[in-house]
Amino acid sequence: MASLELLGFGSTGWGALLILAALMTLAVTATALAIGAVLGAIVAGAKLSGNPLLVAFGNVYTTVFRGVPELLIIYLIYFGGSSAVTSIGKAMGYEGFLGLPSFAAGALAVGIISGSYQAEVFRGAYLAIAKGELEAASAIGMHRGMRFRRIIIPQVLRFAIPGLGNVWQLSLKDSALVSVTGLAELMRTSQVAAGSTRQYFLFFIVGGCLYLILTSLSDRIFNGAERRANRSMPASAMGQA
Amino acid sequence: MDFTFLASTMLTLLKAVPTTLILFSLSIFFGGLLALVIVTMRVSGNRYLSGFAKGYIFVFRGSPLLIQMFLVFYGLGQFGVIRYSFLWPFLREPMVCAVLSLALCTAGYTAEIFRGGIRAVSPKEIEAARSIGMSGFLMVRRILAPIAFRHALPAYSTEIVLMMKSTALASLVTVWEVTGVAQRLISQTYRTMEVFLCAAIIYLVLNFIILQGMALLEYSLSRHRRAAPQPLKA
Amino acid sequence: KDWTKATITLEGAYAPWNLTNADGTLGGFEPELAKVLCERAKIECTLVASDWDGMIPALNAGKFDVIMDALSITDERKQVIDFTIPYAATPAAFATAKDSPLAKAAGTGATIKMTPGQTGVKEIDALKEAFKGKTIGIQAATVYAKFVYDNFGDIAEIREYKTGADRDLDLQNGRIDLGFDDAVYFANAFQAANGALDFTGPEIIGPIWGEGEGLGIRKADTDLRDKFNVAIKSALADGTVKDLSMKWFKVDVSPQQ
Amino acid sequence: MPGVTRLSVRNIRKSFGTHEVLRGISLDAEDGDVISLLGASGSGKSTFLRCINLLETASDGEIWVDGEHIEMVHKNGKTRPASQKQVDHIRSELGMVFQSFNLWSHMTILQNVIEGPIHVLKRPRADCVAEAEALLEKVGIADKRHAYPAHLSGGQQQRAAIARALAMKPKVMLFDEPTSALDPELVGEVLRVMRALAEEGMTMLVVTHEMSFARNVSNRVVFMREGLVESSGKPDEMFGSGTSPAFRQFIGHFGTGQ
Amino acid sequence: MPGVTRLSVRNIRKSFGTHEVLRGISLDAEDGDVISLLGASGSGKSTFLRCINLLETASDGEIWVDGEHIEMVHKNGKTRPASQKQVDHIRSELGMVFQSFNLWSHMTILQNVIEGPIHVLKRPRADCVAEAEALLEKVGIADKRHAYPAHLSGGQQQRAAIARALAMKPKVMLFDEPTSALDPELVGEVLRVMRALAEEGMTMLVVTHEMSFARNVSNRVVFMREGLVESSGKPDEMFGSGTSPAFRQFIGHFGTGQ
Ligand SMILES: Nc1ncnc2c1ncn2[C@@H]1O[C@H](COP(=O)(O)OP(=O)(O)OP(=O)(O)O)[C@@H](O)[C@H]1O
Ligand SMILES: Nc1ncnc2c1ncn2[C@@H]1O[C@H](COP(=O)(O)OP(=O)(O)OP(=O)(O)O)[C@@H](O)[C@H]1O
Ligand SMILES: [Mg+2]
Ligand SMILES: [Mg+2]
Repeated sequence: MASLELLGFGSTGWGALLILAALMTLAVTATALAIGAVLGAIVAGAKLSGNPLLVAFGNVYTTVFRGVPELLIIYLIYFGGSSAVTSIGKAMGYEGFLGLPSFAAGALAVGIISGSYQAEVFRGAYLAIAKGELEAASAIGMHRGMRFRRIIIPQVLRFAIPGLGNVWQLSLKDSALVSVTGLAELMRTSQVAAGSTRQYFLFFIVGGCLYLILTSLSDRIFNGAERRANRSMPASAMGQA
Repeated sequence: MDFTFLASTMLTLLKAVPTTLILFSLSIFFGGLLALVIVTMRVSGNRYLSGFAKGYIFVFRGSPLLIQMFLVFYGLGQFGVIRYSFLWPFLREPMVCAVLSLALCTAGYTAEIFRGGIRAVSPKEIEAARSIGMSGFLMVRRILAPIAFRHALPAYSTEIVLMMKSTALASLVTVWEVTGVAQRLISQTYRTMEVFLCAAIIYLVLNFIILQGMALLEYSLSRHRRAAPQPLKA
Repeated sequence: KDWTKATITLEGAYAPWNLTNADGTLGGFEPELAKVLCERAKIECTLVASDWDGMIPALNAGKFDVIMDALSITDERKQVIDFTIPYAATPAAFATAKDSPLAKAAGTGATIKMTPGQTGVKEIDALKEAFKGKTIGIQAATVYAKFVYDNFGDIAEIREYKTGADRDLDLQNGRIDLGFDDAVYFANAFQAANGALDFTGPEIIGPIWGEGEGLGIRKADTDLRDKFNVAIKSALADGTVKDLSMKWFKVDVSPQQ
Repeated sequence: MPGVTRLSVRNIRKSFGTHEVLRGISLDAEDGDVISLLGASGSGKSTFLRCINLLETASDGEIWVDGEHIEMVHKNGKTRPASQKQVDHIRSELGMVFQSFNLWSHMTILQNVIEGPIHVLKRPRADCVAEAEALLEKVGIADKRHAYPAHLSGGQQQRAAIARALAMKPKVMLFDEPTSALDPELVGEVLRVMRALAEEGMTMLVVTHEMSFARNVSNRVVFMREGLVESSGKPDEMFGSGTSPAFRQFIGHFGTGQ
Repeated sequence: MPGVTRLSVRNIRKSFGTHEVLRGISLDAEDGDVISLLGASGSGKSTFLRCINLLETASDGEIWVDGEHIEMVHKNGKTRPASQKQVDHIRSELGMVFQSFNLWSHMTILQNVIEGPIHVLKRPRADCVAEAEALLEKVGIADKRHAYPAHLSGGQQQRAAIARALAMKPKVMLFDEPTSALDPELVGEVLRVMRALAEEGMTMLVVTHEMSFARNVSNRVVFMREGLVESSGKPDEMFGSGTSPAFRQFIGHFGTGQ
């Protein structure tokens, strides 16, 4: 069949390019998630700090980066970032173009967006911790940092896992927009293959399936983590008849 | 800054806001209903129903909306069965297809969010309800749903904002909402940043209103967690 | 600046103008023409694929030096970038399903020449009669879109698509009755549709479509533009463009003076 | 109508994993019976009450409430009630006060109390509110009726939980340590309320560590040990000389400490 | 070293909204003192313990722990501790057993107990585990050391909470109804443990409804009423004839019920 050949690994097959693209998508998303985790933790901390200035900063961050379409943010960082780097280069005497590499710009943009979602996930998880357990930690003289490390982080992680799973999904799909930077990730490669061969359905379905494979891999990881984290919990509310 | 250009761009984009709002509200409404069905199946305890729900959630959460929308709009018509069925007069309409694929997609996410809310309900409070003979729909309506909804609210407001942004893809299926119009303007004028800036402001304002509304709702639903109300009499 | 090196960008997904081979290399009419032009201009060129949406901003941001992506020379675009002289100019035509009642509309097979803003063309008036109440699909923000709005906006429903390919699928699905686009593009698309689609009505050529397709270059880089102008002139003069065009499009797309 | 058997339990068993918590417990309660359930911490008292209420499904055994047999089905080595409808009906006739109160956190105290009467028993709202306020008055937290559970002291929460259970006017009440968070004065109050209920003919099963209650209010004492009924009998017999050595040791503190 | 003042509280006040829960409470405790804090439900006992531990900030008043004065700053009508470092230090010298236990749900019982000694006191892990196991043995739940709190009975959780507090070897212990979920036998056990601690010189402040404890173990009884100390004194005086009418009424049940 012609379509099988198109998907194969031979000289006329797109298999190798699609697999590479899927790996690129994975790399962009994973990097973005890591950047977002750091930003998200900082912003969540700011929003929970009670300091009016920090709270305002946190609110602005989450409102703007959740409220503005992702594409625009990617544009801003890709082009805006490049102009900034170029003009710094000029000031230092370097003539010509100094761009942010596509990968870095894409991962940074998706990471900044992901950070705004992770901030909300972390904040929600923090609020879900039973107040009494925090008091018990204070009561034995744990200082802030230790309370954070020993009681808050483990529980926040536990409550945050489902939310982080969602954020991972979002970032996976936001990474598709990074194609405007010319990065050959899964979405762009599917589109290029579709446009070059005019087999639109074939390549969109295959692209969709590759996304589903990435999802099922990550679902497995998140489910495992959730099970591990919940072994200290009683059966869930709906678990019993 | 070219203010006349910005003003005329803004005006053009504002004309597309009603389309965006229609897409948004219809897909939130139908997506929400569908999510309730899916989450009910998911937690039903029946192997087949919950298996189906799992599969549904997996597919619609796991693949890009762009691909889903493409397949719903351009793909369904490829099948004669559908093209000659009673459904075609509906599926012919771009708006119907756009709302359909947005709703199908958000239902997957929303079902997961609702499930998270349900999991957060303390088993003890459920037991208390059971012990007075509440069960089934009554228990869900009076105890489970209010508590679960309250827990799910922050995540749900995020999802609603995401939906607002997802409507941007509808121009793929010839429904010209704000982002589509903006992109069309860009390919006419090539002033990317200015046009996108206007679009960003529109989305920011819409989403800000939504988030404020949700925050208000969250506040009013969490009276029991705030400091005690002032007693009426001392 | 002394141009010995330049980066040329194209989408790599707009067959047969430019496309990506399964091994990841670029092919099609434009990559092959680019090779010729660069040799003649004595510039070492690198081809990179990038997304259509970001192309012009990226050019102006300095990511590439040249756009070669079937870029029509229009007044709007001239405000943000500069163009070389055209290396191609293509006719436009309507397409419909082969078994549609609209197939073989009046003037099929003929060619008419039009100037911008021209009205009262009798072939077009005949089409207006035939297309009354039908749905016409166009690619948004193209010169063809403007033409359809100007001439058929009052009698037919017009639906705008983000890409021509989407429109072609809907033409096959029967959601729309007609499409209007670049005839060269259509000829290729019909192959992919396994002969389900065909031209209907006359081919339209002439200044109404502007000057044709040229290379997009930053306004500041006039010296680069001039080098390419010379190269294009020579490639047109010795028939290189025509040969490549026959190879990829089966028709000659060299601009007629 | 004394003499009517309100609750009858035969040979109930329950395990968590490999740990067999209840190893065959039987019990009968008639109209107006007040049975004290005593036993060491971890002996399975709460689990027993939860099994009667079907919040846990016993792996074996039979239960009758007000003469009605609770049908169970056994499938793939698992046991569950045959009809959810019957379960709901049975539960609305069984009141339960939980050891950890389990008040609904999203409702005020008054809302907690009227929830069941209005929505399960479908009684008119005005009546329910009036009765609820009277009940809250009786347990001494009428002034807190518009507060949320999180803003109450431990004892106040416990009293709210008692009021919530009583508002359902159940035929049988299951109390899990209903006075653990109360001061002696309130314990006295609550015991007085319970005594009045007993006189009105309500059947009660009370897990308690309050020996004075077991001795003075209840008409039967059941002593549980390691998932079995070790001994049971009239309070006078149990606390008197006829008691088992294990029970003697259990109440040792009570018997000698004062 | 009897005679050293371990805890000194002067004129503590605290309101929730307009409701003034503590209206000026003072108290001194020396080495080895065991003070019983009695009072009706809602009289502010838990709130008082929480203020000492700075889990609530009193709106007014002074606190000294082991001679160290807790510095407070007053700003914009709000009061808060001046130094978080001092607060942490003070808290590690004050043990607390909560009325609602507040065990850490993500840790096993053993992990709950060794958490503080290892991470706050920075002691070697092996020692902490050995001591923790001995403590769990003492309160009778050594077999549950690898279970999570959600899987324990009420009394087992309470004993875990006591073990957790003791593992910190604090100078002053604050107990909030430490025996409410325990059966008489265990109450006896726990009281024996507390008596032993008192003999080793630990200072204890115990909110309790256990009159036998107040009478037999503690060396001072403080009776709170509506946010004030209504009366206080040696147990013999308080329970004897010299007592106030309000206290007499409060213990009425205890005095007569048995
Ligand atoms: N977070 C809070 N918000 C508002 N009111 C509160 C809060 N915590 C306690 N109160 C109120 O303060 C009063 C004293 O509460 P506290 O918990 O100190 O009582 P207590 O003496 O420990 O009672 P109990 O013996 O029932 O535990 C109660 O009336 C209670 O309703
Ligand atoms: N969900 C559970 N999973 C595993 N073990 C459990 C669970 N619930 C209870 N247990 C165990 O079952 C035993 C009996 O518990 P139960 O709560 O019935 O005791 P109890 O007699 O009410 O004790 P207490 O007086 O301390 O409340 C305990 O050893 C407890 O650890
Ligand atoms: Mg119990
Ligand atoms: Mg208290």
